[in-house]
Amino acid sequence: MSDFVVKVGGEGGTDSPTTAGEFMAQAAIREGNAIFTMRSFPAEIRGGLATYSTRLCDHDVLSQGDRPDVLFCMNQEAYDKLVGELAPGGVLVFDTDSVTLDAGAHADLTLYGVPMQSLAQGHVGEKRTKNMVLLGVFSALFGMPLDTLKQCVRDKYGKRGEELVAVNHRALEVGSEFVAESLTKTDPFAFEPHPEAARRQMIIDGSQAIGMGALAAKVEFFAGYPITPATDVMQFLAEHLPQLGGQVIQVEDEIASLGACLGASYTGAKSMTATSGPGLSLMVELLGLATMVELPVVIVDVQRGGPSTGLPTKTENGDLNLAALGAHGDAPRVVVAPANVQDCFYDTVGAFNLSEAYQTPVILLSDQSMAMRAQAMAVPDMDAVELRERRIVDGEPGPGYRRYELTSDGVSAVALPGTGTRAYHMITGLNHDELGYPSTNDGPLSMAMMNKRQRKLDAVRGEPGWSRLHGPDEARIGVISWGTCEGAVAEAVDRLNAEHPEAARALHLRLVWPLPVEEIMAFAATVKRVVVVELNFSGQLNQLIRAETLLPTELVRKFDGTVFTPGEIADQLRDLMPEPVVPPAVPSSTLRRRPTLASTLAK
Amino acid sequence: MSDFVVKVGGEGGTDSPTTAGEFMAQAAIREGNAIFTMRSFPAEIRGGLATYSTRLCDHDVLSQGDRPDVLFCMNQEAYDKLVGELAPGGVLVFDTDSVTLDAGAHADLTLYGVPMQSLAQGHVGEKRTKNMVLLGVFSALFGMPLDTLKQCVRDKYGKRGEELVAVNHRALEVGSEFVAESLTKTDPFAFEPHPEAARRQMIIDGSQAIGMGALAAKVEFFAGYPITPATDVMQFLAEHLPQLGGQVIQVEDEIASLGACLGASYTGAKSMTATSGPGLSLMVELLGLATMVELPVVIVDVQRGGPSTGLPTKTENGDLNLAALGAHGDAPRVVVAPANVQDCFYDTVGAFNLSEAYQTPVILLSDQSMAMRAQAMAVPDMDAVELRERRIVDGEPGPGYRRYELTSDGVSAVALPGTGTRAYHMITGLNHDELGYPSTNDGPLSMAMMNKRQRKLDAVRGEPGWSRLHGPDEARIGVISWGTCEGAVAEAVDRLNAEHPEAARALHLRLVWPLPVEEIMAFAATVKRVVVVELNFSGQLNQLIRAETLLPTELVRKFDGTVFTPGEIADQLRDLMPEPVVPPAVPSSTLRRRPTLASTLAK
Amino acid sequence: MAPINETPDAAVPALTAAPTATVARPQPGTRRRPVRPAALPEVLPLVTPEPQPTVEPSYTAKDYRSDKEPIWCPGCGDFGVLAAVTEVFAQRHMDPDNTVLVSGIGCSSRFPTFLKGFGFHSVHGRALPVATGVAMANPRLDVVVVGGDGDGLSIGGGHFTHACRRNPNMTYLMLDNEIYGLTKGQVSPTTTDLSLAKKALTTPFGTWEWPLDPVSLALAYQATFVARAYSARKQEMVDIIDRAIAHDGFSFVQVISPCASFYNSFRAKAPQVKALDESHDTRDRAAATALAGDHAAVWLGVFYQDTQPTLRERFHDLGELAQKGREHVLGEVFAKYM
Amino acid sequence: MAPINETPDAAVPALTAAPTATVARPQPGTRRRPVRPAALPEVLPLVTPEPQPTVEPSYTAKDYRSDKEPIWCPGCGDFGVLAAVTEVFAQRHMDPDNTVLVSGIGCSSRFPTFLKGFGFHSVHGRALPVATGVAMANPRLDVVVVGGDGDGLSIGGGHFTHACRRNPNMTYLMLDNEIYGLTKGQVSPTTTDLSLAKKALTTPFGTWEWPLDPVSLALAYQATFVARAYSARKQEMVDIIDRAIAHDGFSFVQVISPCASFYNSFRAKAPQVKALDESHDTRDRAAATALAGDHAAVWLGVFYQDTQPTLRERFHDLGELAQKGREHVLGEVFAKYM
Ligand SMILES: Cc1ncc(C[n+]2csc(CCOP(=O)(O)OP(=O)(O)O)c2C)c(N)n1
Ligand SMILES: Cc1ncc(C[n+]2csc(CCOP(=O)(O)OP(=O)(O)O)c2C)c(N)n1
Ligand code: SF4
Ligand code: SF4
Ligand SMILES: [Mg+2]
Ligand SMILES: [Mg+2]
Repeated sequence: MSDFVVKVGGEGGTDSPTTAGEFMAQAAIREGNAIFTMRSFPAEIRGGLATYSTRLCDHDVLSQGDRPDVLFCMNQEAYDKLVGELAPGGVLVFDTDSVTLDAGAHADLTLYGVPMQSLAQGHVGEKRTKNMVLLGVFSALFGMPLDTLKQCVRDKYGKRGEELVAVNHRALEVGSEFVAESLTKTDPFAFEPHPEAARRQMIIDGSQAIGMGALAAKVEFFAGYPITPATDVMQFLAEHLPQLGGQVIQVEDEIASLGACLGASYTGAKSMTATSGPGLSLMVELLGLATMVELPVVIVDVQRGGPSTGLPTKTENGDLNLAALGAHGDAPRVVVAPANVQDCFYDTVGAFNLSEAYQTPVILLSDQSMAMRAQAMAVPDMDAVELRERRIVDGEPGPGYRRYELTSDGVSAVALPGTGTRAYHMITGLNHDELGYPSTNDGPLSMAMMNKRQRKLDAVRGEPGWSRLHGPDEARIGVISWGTCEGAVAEAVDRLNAEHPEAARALHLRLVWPLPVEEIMAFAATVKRVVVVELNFSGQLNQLIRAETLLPTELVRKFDGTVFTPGEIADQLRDLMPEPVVPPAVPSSTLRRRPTLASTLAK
Repeated sequence: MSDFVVKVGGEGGTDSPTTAGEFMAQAAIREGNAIFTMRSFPAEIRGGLATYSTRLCDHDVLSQGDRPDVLFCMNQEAYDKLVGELAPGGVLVFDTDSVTLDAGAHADLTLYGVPMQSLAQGHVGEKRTKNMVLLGVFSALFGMPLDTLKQCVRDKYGKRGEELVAVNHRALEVGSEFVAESLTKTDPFAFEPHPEAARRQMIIDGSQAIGMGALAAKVEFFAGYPITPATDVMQFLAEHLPQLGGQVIQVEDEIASLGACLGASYTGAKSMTATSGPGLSLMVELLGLATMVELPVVIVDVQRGGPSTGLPTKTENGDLNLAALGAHGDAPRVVVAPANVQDCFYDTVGAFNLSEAYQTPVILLSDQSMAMRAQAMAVPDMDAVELRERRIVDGEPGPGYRRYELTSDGVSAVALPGTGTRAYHMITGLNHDELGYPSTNDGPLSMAMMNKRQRKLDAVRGEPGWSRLHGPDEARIGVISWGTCEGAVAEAVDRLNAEHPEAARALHLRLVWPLPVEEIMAFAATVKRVVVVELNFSGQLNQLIRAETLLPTELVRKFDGTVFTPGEIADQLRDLMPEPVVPPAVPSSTLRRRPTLASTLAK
Repeated sequence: MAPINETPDAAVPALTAAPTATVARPQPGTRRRPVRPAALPEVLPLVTPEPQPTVEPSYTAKDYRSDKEPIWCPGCGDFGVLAAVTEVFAQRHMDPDNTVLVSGIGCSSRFPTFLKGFGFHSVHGRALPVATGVAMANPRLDVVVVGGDGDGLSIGGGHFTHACRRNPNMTYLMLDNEIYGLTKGQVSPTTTDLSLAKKALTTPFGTWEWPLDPVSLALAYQATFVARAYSARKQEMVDIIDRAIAHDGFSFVQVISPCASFYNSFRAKAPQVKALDESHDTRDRAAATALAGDHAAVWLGVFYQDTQPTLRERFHDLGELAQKGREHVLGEVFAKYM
Repeated sequence: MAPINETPDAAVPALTAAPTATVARPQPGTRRRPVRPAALPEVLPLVTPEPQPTVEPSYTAKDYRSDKEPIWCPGCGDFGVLAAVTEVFAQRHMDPDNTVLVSGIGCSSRFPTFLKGFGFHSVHGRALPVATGVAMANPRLDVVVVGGDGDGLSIGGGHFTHACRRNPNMTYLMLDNEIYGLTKGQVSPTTTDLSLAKKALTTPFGTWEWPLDPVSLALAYQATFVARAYSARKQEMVDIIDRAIAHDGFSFVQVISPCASFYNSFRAKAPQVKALDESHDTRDRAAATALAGDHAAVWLGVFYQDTQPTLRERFHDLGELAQKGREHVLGEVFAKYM
């Protein structure tokens, strides 16, 4: 079994460490391994330190891992800033042309010096191939087949001419040959190719997956305004949606984005926008309108570090309060949160389904880490993807048409303009009667309408398939998480269970609002202590859970702009582990269990 | 002891029932009574049914009471819509010229028919004096001294000429004489004048009180955008602030309002804006900025019925979620909520004090009912009003000046531009270092800054004087409330205690965020069951309390756009009353008690 | 917007329109984009064509009214606009099933309530973005936006700019009463009279802010149809609104519509308003701009009109461009990322 | 804004300014307000006058730089603007203690970071409202707003309008690169070149939206000082910015400042830019408007300048009006409600 993390660091503009990392990841996939990548950018617009880290694993991988085992430093800044991250016993590969090591340090590391710069310049004749030389070194040192890397290069650059391919191939060879001639491998890390296990997979990041999910859900209209790290979603759709007959427009601000989506949705079009925290803040008034007029719309929020402009290139799961409760008055809406790139695809489809079926805005909370992270994903089987549609009036319902009929499930059929229904009516953000007309002096009616809107949400609470369990059926500690933490939580739980049987289990929620209270209670009944793990300051999900369940939860949080490692979570859970004495108060078997998707995780 | 509610209803534009009600209230004050008024407006811009109700009470009054005891109907619509509200055994006075009674109904009521229209037209010669004729009738039927009413009329219209006064006096007499000649009093309601107890008091509504509070706090800058029911605050300040040397500007939208306030605050000016729910929704992004750059600013939100455009002329306490938690990322801020007109004054001063002392945005939640309600209030003793100021850099601190110095209380001294400090620095919504400069790659620093901001809020939690207790020291049921409900809760508690000793007590919070957890726990320890009473759909305070305390609270709520009556609360509390068996689990004496303002209520 | 009893591509003679030429705006250097031919595309990008219902030709103006009575004050200028709009709808045989009225918040924004058709009464200042979404997603709809001067120039002023330059196919009627009516009288960006401003609620000592002229702004924003009408001159208003609806692209009409309750300017306006001279060339943006800023009179009529590609055509083009030689099914998108 | 080493009321000869006349805009009927005399009030309404510190006369341009190195890409046009601004500050002997730089979000909005003085880096599009608050609350401060074309015309477009018509005393430099730089290249409201637009991230098939011209807009919004400069022509830029800061009221300068990374238009602009003719009358708004819309060249220089009451004077007046014969102490306010 092989499982190690390789990180490459260098100057963003010139060294292109990201390209090296991407090829590494792609080759690993083709060799039947699993990957989990992370990127980081400098604060400068151009230049500065960029990093790319890839976990290479010949079995399924749940998280980015703990610390890098192998670090490639392409310049001094990378060495200075990153060498401290290396795991004990790790490997440092550095460019002897540009890195000066601290004298006497690193006794516990394996060091390989490579004159990357001179090899690229002198032997390949092209300074910019330094990252390819690095890849050649990687190939020879850790056993990544060079031909696979070469094929990746050909697939990417082939259409730009044989010369470009040749020079990059040459650089790969130069790197690889340097290792053969000048280095002796002394470290234990080895990549294990399993080409027989390789499946044809896409390598995509979270934003591309969201875009694909929207296409799969048959999105028809997208309006947006650029903002880091959400622009990629618009960029993806701008490239692909027009070809499938839909429209993408960049408008003047986020208020206009959501406004245009509501207008489009009013005509029956599936509509979506994507933004980050500051944009979501600006949308609050129109979000309330969406709930009030009961228009479907999907709002993607790729969360970044807050509050305010905060940490635009860092990650956080800190927009839950705003997404769930940010409204004047009570404006029930749905919030879902994928946990990985694959979820980004399927949960976007799910978001459209909930939105259209319940005629409600749905906010999908992704985050910077998911947006920046490439993962491998099997091509979706579109026949297995169910799409749900809006309840539409067909034919002419006659003059008494009630747009907001007080039905038992809260959902009323919609007459769309221009479809020959002659069901003339208006929609308004004012309190209204069943016909849709303003009514601001009828208390019982306003209450009935408020209850109608909430009724829809209560039904959403029972929608299946929006959570995953991990670990044994009963355990001393039960972890509840949301957002990008799932993989690290799952690995931490595995580690604890390896230490003590039945130490921990986990429930990961992807439908975060309305809260699936029954499911949480059932889970809580199987554990001695409930711990909520999340990536924000105040424990936003934790507070919602406590308010709705009164469970005496513990909170494990992080808010420095980076994701959790499995080790960090495991450490904190160990501290919170209750004594293994009393069995759970309520026998778990007496509580109703809902079907979960535990088994689908990272398959 | 006299205590009854008089309601006047008529056509807003022509009958002017509001003017009649206002004179009634003013005269009652001059006769040493207490009042509690309520107004309602039609949805139409002009015309439609308007009502004014006044509770007249020769002892202190806490709420608007339950149902009207006496109803004056000036037109058919008033009769049709309002007669059902009358308390059993009530009195109906109607204009025989315009109202046709339902045949055979009202056996339980006392009926007085008065040809108001013809008396005004025929005997006074001016149709528009119908409301004065009504006041004359009121005077004679219920014992309000006619001279006092006459004096009120003179004080209001005197400067517009003797003729106007005379015609109105004539109308008062005509009404009064009609009663003497044509009616026999058969009902039990009687106003009891106590001119000896009369104090010189202001009669003001909540918005005027907020404006006065701002003046008292020495506000220097106000920027706003009109919105019902908050415009009155801007209107009051536009009239008075320039005379005291400050500035009021109507800007292009609510985003600009808060933006301009932050700019003004940056120069050291005490700044304020006022809006209602939709405007607060638009301010969310800049609210986050205010927290991040640590600028003091007071945002008044006069809440109306939501969500979305909702019920603009109705009331609700439904913006608490947004005020406390509406932000991307965690942006701690302060939320206070006055309970009555007097609070509107003192809590506005308090809001400025907290804002300046802690360099934080403070949201003050008033509501439509408080804005529309006139109450009597003693002229504030300005010597007793303490003002707190921003911690300012004096002199030249030198080049290393740290705007965001990580102090133990979280508060850092500010260097203001143009004051000769030469402490050049910048402020930004990005994460920043102690000097104020952007820092987006230093996790520990971002965490330290987040903790700094929270530290300030934790200190606010302990600020004294922001709550009131009502009822005995221990009780079976403990009611926690916020916003406009206090009076009705207090009366309900009194009624329950009259039925069973130690049945109920109440804790009313005016600092609603950060939540005073210790105080709530201490209160909870003195009761068997905690009930939260509030005026919104989801129980927003209730959820916050449950999340922070895990108390198994019950919720009593209302969300039809109107305020609670004491009777409604008492009924619901009776249903929730626990059996009077076990004493409270924790002896209350072991818990620390904080000084409260219980005794100041309605003084 | 084509009347629904004709096929959408047939040429529709506008009832009262002056000859509208396809005017190429000057295009030197790289500063301006080439003008596209004005022909309408046969295929619309997004919505599956629905059978176009036809309306009874017998529909009169009042048949276009809903059964709701306007809640405006007696004497409000908006009544006149409502009458004119229904008359235009009747004479153009508009199909209510195909008509969408979009508004923000304000007295004038209550407009959709009183008309037969589909109405979206959104929030303050956001009518134009909402209407842009409507018009893009279903280009066959007749979209009319109605709102106030505050709604459109104060809180919504940022959207007005971009609606004009995008040229979506819709008509925007700005009912300008120079005041905030619904909130009971505060100055608006168009308030011109200092003495009246002093009576406004939040400016008891007056305001000195320079008033904006909506027509000048629409011209600066490159709108392709710009006009001004006056609520008290009905037939003229009918003609202007008719031409606005007939226009292919974004048509803007400032309708001076005084507020009877808080800023009654009927008396002040009457002597100032004058119909634009017949000789005014509506293809001359510079002349239009000069007339809009003219202080000698408040000119009424169509200031400017030209034919430019609409948002709908642009997106059609974009779709065609996109579809040339590229993936058309989802599977091909997936394949690109393998 | 007066240089701080003179008393605020002294007349300051602008270093390079053309003669600035007090131009009365036409005022017929009730449509326009009377022009007030241009004298500055002696008493300022709000802030207690602080002693005005003087700056070392030896301050050179680089002394106005903070110790932060700009994080802009090599070749970014904004470097030139930074150099020009510090030079203007030096030649005007501006006091950093009295200077407030306000910005929104964008590459250009990082400006305050690199200058010595007080800086408020607010949020995207909101620099002008924030700056208005600064300028109103302390009228003695020298307020300079710096931001991008997206910041000022897209998300912040609604505020630009009202800042111009209010005429607060501040200078607004819009660093126009016709692109969103910070978010790595999307079209902005000023993007003119269709082929470049196609390389922008969110418009892979191009955009047809009509570009806005910031100078034309400022003129339509009734700004009292409107100019255009070009980052690659330093001395001219220095002169223009100097005159802008010297202007009493709202001064707007569009600075063409190309983005080296995502829309490098230095090459395209070079042959187009031309200095305005000496003969251009800066008191003629109509001529300025025509030149701004001219397609023959991208004119550089001061298009328009006139003297109008500033927001500060207006509020001073308002305060005086308010204080005449009315309550001046809180007690009198209370008394009014008894
Ligand atoms: C976000 C928000 N801010 C403020 C308001 C209050 N408001 C409603 S209508 C209006 C202005 C009305 O003026 P205008 O748009 O000119 O329309 P009119 O009533 O004059 O027709 C305002 C400020 C609101 N509804 N929403
Ligand atoms: C509310 C909000 N929306 C979007 C963004 C993302 N954003 C930051 S800067 C910017 C535009 C930058 O363009 P411009 O204003 O022209 O400045 P430049 O970088 O070109 O100097 C955008 C869209 C944001 N920070 N906040
Ligand atoms: S307030 Fe003015 S604009 Fe509104 S309905 Fe009344 S008259 Fe018309
Ligand atoms: S991206 Fe463009 S505007 Fe931004 S710093 Fe780089 S060159 Fe300048
Ligand atoms: Mg108006
Ligand atoms: Mg730009």
